[in-house]
Amino acid sequence: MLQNYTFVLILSGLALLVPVAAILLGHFLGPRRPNPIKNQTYESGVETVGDTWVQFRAQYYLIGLIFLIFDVEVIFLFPIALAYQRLSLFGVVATITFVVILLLGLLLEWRKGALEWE
Amino acid sequence: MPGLDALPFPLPTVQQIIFVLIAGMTVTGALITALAPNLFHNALGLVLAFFGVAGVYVLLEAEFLAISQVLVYVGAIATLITFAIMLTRGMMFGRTSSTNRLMLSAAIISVLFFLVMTGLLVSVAWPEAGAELASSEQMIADLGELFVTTYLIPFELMALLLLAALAGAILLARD
Amino acid sequence: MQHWSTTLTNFFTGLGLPEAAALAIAFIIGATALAIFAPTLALGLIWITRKIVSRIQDRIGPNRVGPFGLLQTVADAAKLLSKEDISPTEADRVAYNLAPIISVFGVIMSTTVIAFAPGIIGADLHVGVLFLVALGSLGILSALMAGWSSNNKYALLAGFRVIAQLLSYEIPMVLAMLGPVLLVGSMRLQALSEFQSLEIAGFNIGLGWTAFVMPAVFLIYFISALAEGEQTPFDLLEAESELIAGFHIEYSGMKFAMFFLAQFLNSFFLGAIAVMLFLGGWQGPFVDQLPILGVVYFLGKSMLVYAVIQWIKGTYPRVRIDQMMAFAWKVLVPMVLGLILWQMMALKLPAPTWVQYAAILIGNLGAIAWIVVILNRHFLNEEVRTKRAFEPASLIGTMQPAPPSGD
Amino acid sequence: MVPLNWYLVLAALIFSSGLYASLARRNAIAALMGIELMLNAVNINLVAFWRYGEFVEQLDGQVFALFVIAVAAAEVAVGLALVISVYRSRKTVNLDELDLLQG
Repeated sequence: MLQNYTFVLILSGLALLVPVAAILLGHFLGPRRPNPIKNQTYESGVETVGDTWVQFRAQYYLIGLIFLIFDVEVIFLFPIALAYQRLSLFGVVATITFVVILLLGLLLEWRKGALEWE
Repeated sequence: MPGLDALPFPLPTVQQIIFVLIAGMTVTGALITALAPNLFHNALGLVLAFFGVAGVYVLLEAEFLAISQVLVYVGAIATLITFAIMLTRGMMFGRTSSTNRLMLSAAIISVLFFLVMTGLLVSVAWPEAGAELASSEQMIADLGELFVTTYLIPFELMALLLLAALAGAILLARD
Repeated sequence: MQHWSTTLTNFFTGLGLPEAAALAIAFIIGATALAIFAPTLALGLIWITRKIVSRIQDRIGPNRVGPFGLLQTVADAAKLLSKEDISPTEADRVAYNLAPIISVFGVIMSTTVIAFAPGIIGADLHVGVLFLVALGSLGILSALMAGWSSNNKYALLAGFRVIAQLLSYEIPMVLAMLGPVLLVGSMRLQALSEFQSLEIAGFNIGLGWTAFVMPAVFLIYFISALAEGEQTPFDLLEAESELIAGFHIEYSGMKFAMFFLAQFLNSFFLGAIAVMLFLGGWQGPFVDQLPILGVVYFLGKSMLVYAVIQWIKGTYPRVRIDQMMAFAWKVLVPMVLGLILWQMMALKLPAPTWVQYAAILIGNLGAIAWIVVILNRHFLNEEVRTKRAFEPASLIGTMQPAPPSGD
Repeated sequence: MVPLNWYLVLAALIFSSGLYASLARRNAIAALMGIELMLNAVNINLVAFWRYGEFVEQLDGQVFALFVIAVAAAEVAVGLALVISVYRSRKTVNLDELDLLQG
């Protein structure tokens, strides 16, 4: 198994090298004449006011939250899927219960209105 | 395929070098998380540490755990933390200290804890190598079978716990 | 089928090298091939996209540089190389420079588990399918870093919008991937490809596609992949009128090119995953006799899927953000969960395999019929609402046809 | 192979960083990040002891680590929701300013 990951390690080195080399090449080949106006933040020609802080909606957090819970539960389903052929009826019932609890969670969010995006 | 054990020079060296690299990455991330004053840098350091821990799991041949680590911690938890930082951002620009008045004692406790633990850990004769592992695809399937047999009750309880956490968190976080 | 690294290692040991060195050289050659393959492919993809979209829009597309304009992308890349590398003041330097690197890193890494042909796969990881999903979280990370570090309100807003989109569609995508995994009982991409063979009179015609057994799951995967690849109709991040260009607005020159490259490669690889999981991978006639033919089948199918994605891009309008979120959570997730549940029950039917597969197929067809009914009703509602919104109540009833004059 | 105590020392180091972050940082989110680090350190120990233990065929170490990941997810979800809700009412997430219950 570690042999597979040796390959992953080598490729990850190269995969870092490609973008770094391209960006460095562009950095050194391109002209460099910075001035304060050019380096300003580009907000369609309107002068930037204050810090980069936008009124942030709790809706984003809710999406992240639901994603986190579902992600965890889905991950648990994958090893079960690998073992599914040799599960007894009992195991199958357990798995189905698990998925039904997942569905209940979705129903709960729906009822609470956490899925609405106004 | 020829195995890595076919290497003529002692294999541990290669593996140990890789371990040191991964450990260095993890520790760097952990230290950034603990010490950097900027919250966003803390979150990035945390992501680095999470990746490092995933690398450690790969070295320990717990493939599925490594991938869960990346999926849950990097993909979901780190994103959620960043969202929370965004939502509570008002105070980030107040130029107060990032640490509280417990800082000195906390630092002493942490360093002491590390030193004592290291002292203990080095003095014990731990096994140098674990047993050989069978095919790891079989291992992932075994994990799945364990969930619905031996660990059935914790498994279903965990689903309920997550459901409860979801309900509670939605109630707390809604506008 | 022998793994490519074994063949190469045997070749090098034949030359008299020690086995470890031979293995290392083989790995380095393979990794280099993959790392070169990805950017080269991107050049071709950009050309194909421009050609297809311009045909749809009744234009000719690039035709000046090189034969059929093939070198246009190379010329564009050279142009981008000569652009000034600007970073805005107050940008968070480390995160700002890391973001494009991470996004390209993620897509190049996904070549690791692409099964090109029997025995030709970078590394056949046991967690292959989840490995691909995990690399998707690198895309989220790079959007987060780019949005945050640019110190630009629009970039930040776009970054978070993109993340909300990627998060919402990752769940139906992963659950759809669970379908074939459940059927095959393996997460290795090579095992998934091998499974989809179909022998008729002892001859493998390679048409045992899982998409034939679970068409609805395949459609859900495809729709989610469109959203994950930020393709039309889910390309809200490029909404030029509201967010100028998305989270990479402050990037110029090569750094911008890196985001561009990552986006094209990402949508191609999402299509390639669809091919491996649902459309037979490298399976095709005569692959058993001549394995290298698999590369042709695989790349051909992937290109076809990519062309369909571009066709959609040229044809469909964009959806609104609330429609997009509602579609993911209220339609796709419950549907795919129900389908997985159905499949789990069908696979434990005490009946021969073909009965089980038929049961799964019936469930899938039922799901498709149900979704058509639901969407139809929804669109009818929407149409009525839109009409009301655009015709003020004061006007309704007053705009009668002019009374016939004369009497 | 890498000796077992290397992993354990690494875990101790990560745990100490997490301990420091959760004790000394004023910001509640930073403290939560420290707790995540500590949980990760614990997980490293669990998996390392499984790998170097006598019964490698029994995967209990891995199952435990997976459950820790799941519980950590629940913990983060509720913890951050609490932080957000506190921020709404008090306009601060600094832990030493949240002293409403102090006599």
